[in-house]
Amino acid sequence: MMGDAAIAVMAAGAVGQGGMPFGSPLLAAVNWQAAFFMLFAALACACAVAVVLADNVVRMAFYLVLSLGATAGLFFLAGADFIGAMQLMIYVGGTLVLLVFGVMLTAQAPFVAIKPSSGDKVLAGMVGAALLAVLLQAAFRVEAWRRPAAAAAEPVAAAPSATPLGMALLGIRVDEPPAGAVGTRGGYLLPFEIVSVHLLVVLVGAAYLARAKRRRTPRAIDAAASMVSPQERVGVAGGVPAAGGRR
Amino acid sequence: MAAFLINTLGLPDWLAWTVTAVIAAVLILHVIAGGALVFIWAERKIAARIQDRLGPTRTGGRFGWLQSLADGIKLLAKEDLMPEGADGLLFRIAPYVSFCASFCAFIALPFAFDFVGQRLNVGVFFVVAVLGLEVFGVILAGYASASKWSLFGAMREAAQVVSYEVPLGMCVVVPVMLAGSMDLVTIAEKQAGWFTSWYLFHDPFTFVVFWVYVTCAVASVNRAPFDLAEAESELVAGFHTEYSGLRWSFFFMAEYGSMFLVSALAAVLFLGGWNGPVPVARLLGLSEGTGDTAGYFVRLLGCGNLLLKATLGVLIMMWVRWTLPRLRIDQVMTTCLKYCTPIAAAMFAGAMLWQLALPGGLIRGLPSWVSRPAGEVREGWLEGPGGLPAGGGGARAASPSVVRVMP
Amino acid sequence: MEPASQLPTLLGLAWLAPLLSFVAILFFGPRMGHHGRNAAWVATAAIVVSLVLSLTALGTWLAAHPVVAVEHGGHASADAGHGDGHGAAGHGEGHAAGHAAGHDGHGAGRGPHAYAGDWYTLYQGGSLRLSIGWYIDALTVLMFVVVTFIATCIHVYASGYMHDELHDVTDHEVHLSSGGHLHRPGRFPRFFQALSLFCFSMLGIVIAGNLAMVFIFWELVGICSWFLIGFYYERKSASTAANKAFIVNRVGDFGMLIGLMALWGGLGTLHFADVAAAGGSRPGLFSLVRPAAAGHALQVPDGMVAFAAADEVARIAADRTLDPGGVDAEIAGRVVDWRSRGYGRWLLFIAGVGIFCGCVGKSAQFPLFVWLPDAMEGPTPVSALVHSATMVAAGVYLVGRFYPVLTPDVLLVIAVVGAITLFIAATIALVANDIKRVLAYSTVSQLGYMMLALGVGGWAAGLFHLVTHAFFKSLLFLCSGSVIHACHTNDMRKMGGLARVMPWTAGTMLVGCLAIIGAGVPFVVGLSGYYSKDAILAQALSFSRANPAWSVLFYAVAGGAFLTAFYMFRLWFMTFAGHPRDHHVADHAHESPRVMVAPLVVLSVLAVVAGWTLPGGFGLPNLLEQARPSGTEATAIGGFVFGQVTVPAEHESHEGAIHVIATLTAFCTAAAGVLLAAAMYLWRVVSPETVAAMFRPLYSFLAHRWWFDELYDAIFVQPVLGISRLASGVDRGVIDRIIDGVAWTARQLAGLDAWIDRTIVDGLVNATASATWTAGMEMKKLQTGRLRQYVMFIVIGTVALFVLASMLFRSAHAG
Amino acid sequence: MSQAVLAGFVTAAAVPTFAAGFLSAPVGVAHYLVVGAVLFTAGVVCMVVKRNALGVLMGIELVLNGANVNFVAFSSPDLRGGGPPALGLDGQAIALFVILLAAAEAAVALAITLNFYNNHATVDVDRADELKG
Repeated sequence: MMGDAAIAVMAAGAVGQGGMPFGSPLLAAVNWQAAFFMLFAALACACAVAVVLADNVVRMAFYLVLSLGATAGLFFLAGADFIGAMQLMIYVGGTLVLLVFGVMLTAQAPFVAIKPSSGDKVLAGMVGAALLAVLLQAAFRVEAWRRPAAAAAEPVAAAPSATPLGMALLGIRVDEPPAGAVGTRGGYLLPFEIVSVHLLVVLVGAAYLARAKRRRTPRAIDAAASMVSPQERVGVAGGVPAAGGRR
Repeated sequence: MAAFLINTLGLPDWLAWTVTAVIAAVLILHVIAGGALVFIWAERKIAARIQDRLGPTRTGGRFGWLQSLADGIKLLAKEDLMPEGADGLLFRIAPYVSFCASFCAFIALPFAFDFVGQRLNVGVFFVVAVLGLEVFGVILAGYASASKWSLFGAMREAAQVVSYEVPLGMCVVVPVMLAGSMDLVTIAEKQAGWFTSWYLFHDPFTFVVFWVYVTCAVASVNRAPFDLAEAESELVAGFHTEYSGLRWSFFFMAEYGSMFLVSALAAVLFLGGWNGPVPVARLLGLSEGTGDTAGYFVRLLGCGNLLLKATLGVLIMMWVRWTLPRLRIDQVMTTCLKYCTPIAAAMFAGAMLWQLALPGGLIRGLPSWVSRPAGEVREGWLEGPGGLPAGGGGARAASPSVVRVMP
Repeated sequence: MEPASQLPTLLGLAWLAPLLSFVAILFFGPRMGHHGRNAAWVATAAIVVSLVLSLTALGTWLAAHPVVAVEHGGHASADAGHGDGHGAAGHGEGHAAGHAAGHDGHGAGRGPHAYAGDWYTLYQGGSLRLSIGWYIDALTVLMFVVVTFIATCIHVYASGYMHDELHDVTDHEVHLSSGGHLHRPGRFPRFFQALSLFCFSMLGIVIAGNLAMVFIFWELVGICSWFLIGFYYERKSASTAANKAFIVNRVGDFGMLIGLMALWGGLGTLHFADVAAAGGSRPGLFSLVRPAAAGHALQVPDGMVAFAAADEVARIAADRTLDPGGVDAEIAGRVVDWRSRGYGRWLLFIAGVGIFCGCVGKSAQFPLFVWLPDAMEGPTPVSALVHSATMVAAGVYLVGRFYPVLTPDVLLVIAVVGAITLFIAATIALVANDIKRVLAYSTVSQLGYMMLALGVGGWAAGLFHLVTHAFFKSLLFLCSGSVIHACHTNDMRKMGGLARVMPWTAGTMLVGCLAIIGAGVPFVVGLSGYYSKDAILAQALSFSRANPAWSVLFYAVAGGAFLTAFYMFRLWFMTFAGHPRDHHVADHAHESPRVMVAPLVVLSVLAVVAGWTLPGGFGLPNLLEQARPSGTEATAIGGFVFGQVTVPAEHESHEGAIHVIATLTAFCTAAAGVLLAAAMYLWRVVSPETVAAMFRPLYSFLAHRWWFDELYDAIFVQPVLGISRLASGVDRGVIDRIIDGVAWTARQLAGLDAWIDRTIVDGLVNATASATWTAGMEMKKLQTGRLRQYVMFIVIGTVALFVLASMLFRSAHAG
Repeated sequence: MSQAVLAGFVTAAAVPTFAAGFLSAPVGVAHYLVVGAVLFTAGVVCMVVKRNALGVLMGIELVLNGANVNFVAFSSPDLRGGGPPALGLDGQAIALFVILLAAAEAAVALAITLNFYNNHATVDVDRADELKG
């Protein structure tokens, strides 16, 4: 019935009759899920755009964190609470490290903001606009996506998705198949293992790549040292020439 | 509570939900703020006692129990300074970020059976994740306030927290595994009964894990001996060197809030949550599940239980802080990577094997009417066609017909 | 033990052992010790194994067929019956012959005991069957023993003689264009390798069961001789001699091929003995030519008759087109008539002469003897083994083996050729100064003796001489080898007085000389040569008695005996007696090592005793008698080419009159020759120089070997050279011009093609390449290495694709 | 009386009509897709614009996140009005893997950036053009 009310209200708004519609049905018509969605979506999009617009790395990282957090909120709204928590934990954690590196590597003046040329900006803007247009018209192309069935109006009991997900990662499917799914769906045991091994390998490889090497120029020694203990790095950061010796 | 509003006061449900949320938020806020006041006062007294001093004595008559309030007023009155060349936005936002983090973590924390801001299916996960966000504020503060001391502190904090989240997560996973759910409420319910059914005493591994958790928790909230972020002997005041006034107090509230939070989490995960050492309610024949007044009474009792345990944890942290000297950064890292992580991992494996070998607690043979209902003993991932835990699967997933094992 | 099954096995193994060592040395020779030192042991071991096996075979044979004194006349039948008892074990001809012998009362009854069979059939097509088989009788066994024994001695000798080859050799007889001498690594293993192969081939000839196999190993022996003569192939003379020997032998083998074809065309088989084939035994050559039905009398076989009377056969076939079955019957009926009309005798004659041509080539008879003296270029052991004892004997052996098929005409030819050969060779030997050449010519003349003996019907005498000669001639060669080894020269004029320095050599060589001249106490005892030569003389005498027209043969033999005695003792006196003529030759002359002396002693002993016949009748002649072909005991009268020829039976020559005369003649001629030689070269009562000056033209004629080489050079070589010169002129003048023209044209075309290729094709390719290059250079500007630009490209591309897709599939979505 | 209070509160709030209509429209998959599109585009533009390697990295994170939003949206049953979701749990699993791999990618990318910084003493990706043709 909320959906009907909403449609009625929209009709009223459309004809624009009366600046002040009668309140009670109006507010009753407010779909709180939609409202929260709007809130989080707006936050996510705004912060994403802010990431693009910001020049300071640290600020970029900050906006990124906000955007990702908002996205996590969207996930919670969509009933994927496990994914949301994952988002918070991993993405935000990863971005935290990103932030730390940003601070470490660009703390001193010349590196805080490496500004692109305005031409790049314009071009990127045009390209981005084109891409966005394409994606949007793709998003609105399918009718069924645009608006859920009327039954969606009353909030569906959010099914806890963590357990089935965990079972699926163990290779057991306990969730009901999606619309029009045919045949049996395998679990994710193998991908799960592969991903775990992959993570391990990545960690080892990253540790190898970023290990402290002997450098010929003192500049690089600082850079390497900055890995192991941040404070020394920052300590010498002040007196560092902008253009470090390349190799 | 929302149900109470809707049914008895006849409010429209949107309003009822809103009011409920507001009330919960306010309660949590007061828990944090008031807790902070109390804890600051307590810390000063404890520190004084440990250092063989008196500590605050005058303000508010005996014991100086109004000292914190006075400090609060002073802080409110203080000028809010911002150093030259600071990144204004970040500088201003940073304290709120920290505070928001530790505040949001409270959402999923159950104080009693139904006393929870939002019962989340992945509560533990949520709490740990959000708690990890707190460090953002610190780093932002350290960076924004264009000061080497602050930056040092922030960097140390970042390294420390990021490192300690690993063993912390491992420790947290153990009770989750035992309970078969990440829902904090479920986990607490699983520990109902005598104190023997607490996960602390579930088996030797959990017992060890608890202490590892304590260590990691202390480290992840930057309490001594891990408080390198604000090492007043080396860095003036660490990341909040440049802060003053209300923003500074926000940092402190965030710190005490997260202290309380990790303690409460420890209580829920290992110490039976709101279940007292003795199942008083059950002995009285009362049930917390019922919505009537008796139920509320039992819940309030449980709430008291939890607050007690959490406070105890906080006090222990203070005790530790004023007892142990501060570690060096490399010692901190060594503790994390060379001791906590391997131990936690081994304990996790051990607990898992224990669960496989003899499910249920370490101490058996208590009379069944005091020990947990038999049904819960064998409850776990290993049971049933789908291996579904009671708290996890839900009605949708229960039917074995949809169980498919990956070929 | 059963000889029929044992003999082929023993002799076959004895035959294959050298092949084994050949293969071994061929593959592993250089690795056998330092410079292949042990190859000598391998080869020697192999040949010793063969010797032992052959002796075992001989023992087996003697156990089966005891040698008894030859009795003539009536006892023959009983003997035949006795032999029959043993012959029953044998099959093929031996058996049939035994029966036949048993039935006709005449002394011609004793057929040979022979075992024949095939190991492996190479080719079976129609009536022709080429196979590896055996034909074993007393002669085979005897030859096996002789060959392997001499080969053993010579292997031992050679392992000492060839030790120069053990290290790098500087050949002083090869003068390089640079003026220096050739310096080459030693070829010790190769020598023994060739030696082993030669033994294998020689034994193959001996054991061969059919003419095809004989021919195969005949050629193998030839190639071995080529290897060995040309062992020092860097020396012009050696390579020339090797080629000469080979080519001359080809001439003879051509005739042999003709003979083979005649036999095959006429008789359809090349087997000596009957072949046990499916559906009864197919008759072999011997039983075809001398059918048992005809009492082993020689007659033109039916096959040859029909073959020669081809036109008659064709007419009969034309008449009897209606019932082809009757044709054979009628032919069979008409054959006797045709034979009486002389059909096919020419064919038989040609067959015999052809086979004899092969023997002429191989054992250096009159027209083709020129290669043998030159063959002395090879190492002395080779001369001893190949060119005195065994290979040259192969010809004589083949004639002996083939004897039953030879008609009186052929025999006469053989005798005449032998006489000419022995006389010419002897005369040349008179004046030769090269010690090895003297021996070589004496070999030729002795071979002439054998041929003559065979020709005049002395089958046993010829082969007897073959065996004894093998012994003493190899002895002589080895002695000369030891002398050369000591003096490092072949020239007898540089030698003299060596008896003091090398007594063993001198003694053994003296024995050899005495043996070859047939010295002995008349009617009492003598060296081996005494018996064999007497037999030959006697047979020649009886032959000349039988048909006086050819009494010259006897005189040739007698004169030959005189000449032999003269030149042999001339050789011995010049070498060993008197005083050294060349001091620095005499000074470092020395006795040869033991390993070389031992064979000399052994051989000299044999040269003495080989001819003796023990009181029990045991002796070579009687052993040979066992192998005498059927029907050759009787006196044969025939001949249509040179008029009538009578080949007297051999046992007639044993009658007192002839025998006494022959013995006395032999003794006197020999003594005369020795005395003359002593007078000229020992006591110097007559100076050879004055004699030479007296008969200057004759001397030079002889010294130039009757101008034979020059003659052949003029007759054959020069014309051939002229023709080839002409041919090469034509080749150069005409054909090369044409080819050059073609080549020039092709070259021009190729140049044109190359131009097209370079300008057009390459141009195209290069154009493509450069286009690609420039394109790449342009494209690479696109790769700026700037990350962000790439991202931009990706995005733009994505958008473009998306728009494109949505345009294309608009209808699908609309629907 | 509560109704009256409510009415007064609402009139005081004076929510504009279009906002009400906007808010009252039930959320569908498309809404999420829009968010995902915006995040994605922002990430791409970020990758294109930023000369700072870390900026590029953040752009990548944003892109992956936008994709994740879509996956989750398609996997959610709520957005389909209770009907069976398009992807079901698979969407969430994929999103999970995407997050994990994103973490891995971040680790490696950071290590590479650090190396780059060690060698070039800067994090300006435009300076990394050794590979240009």
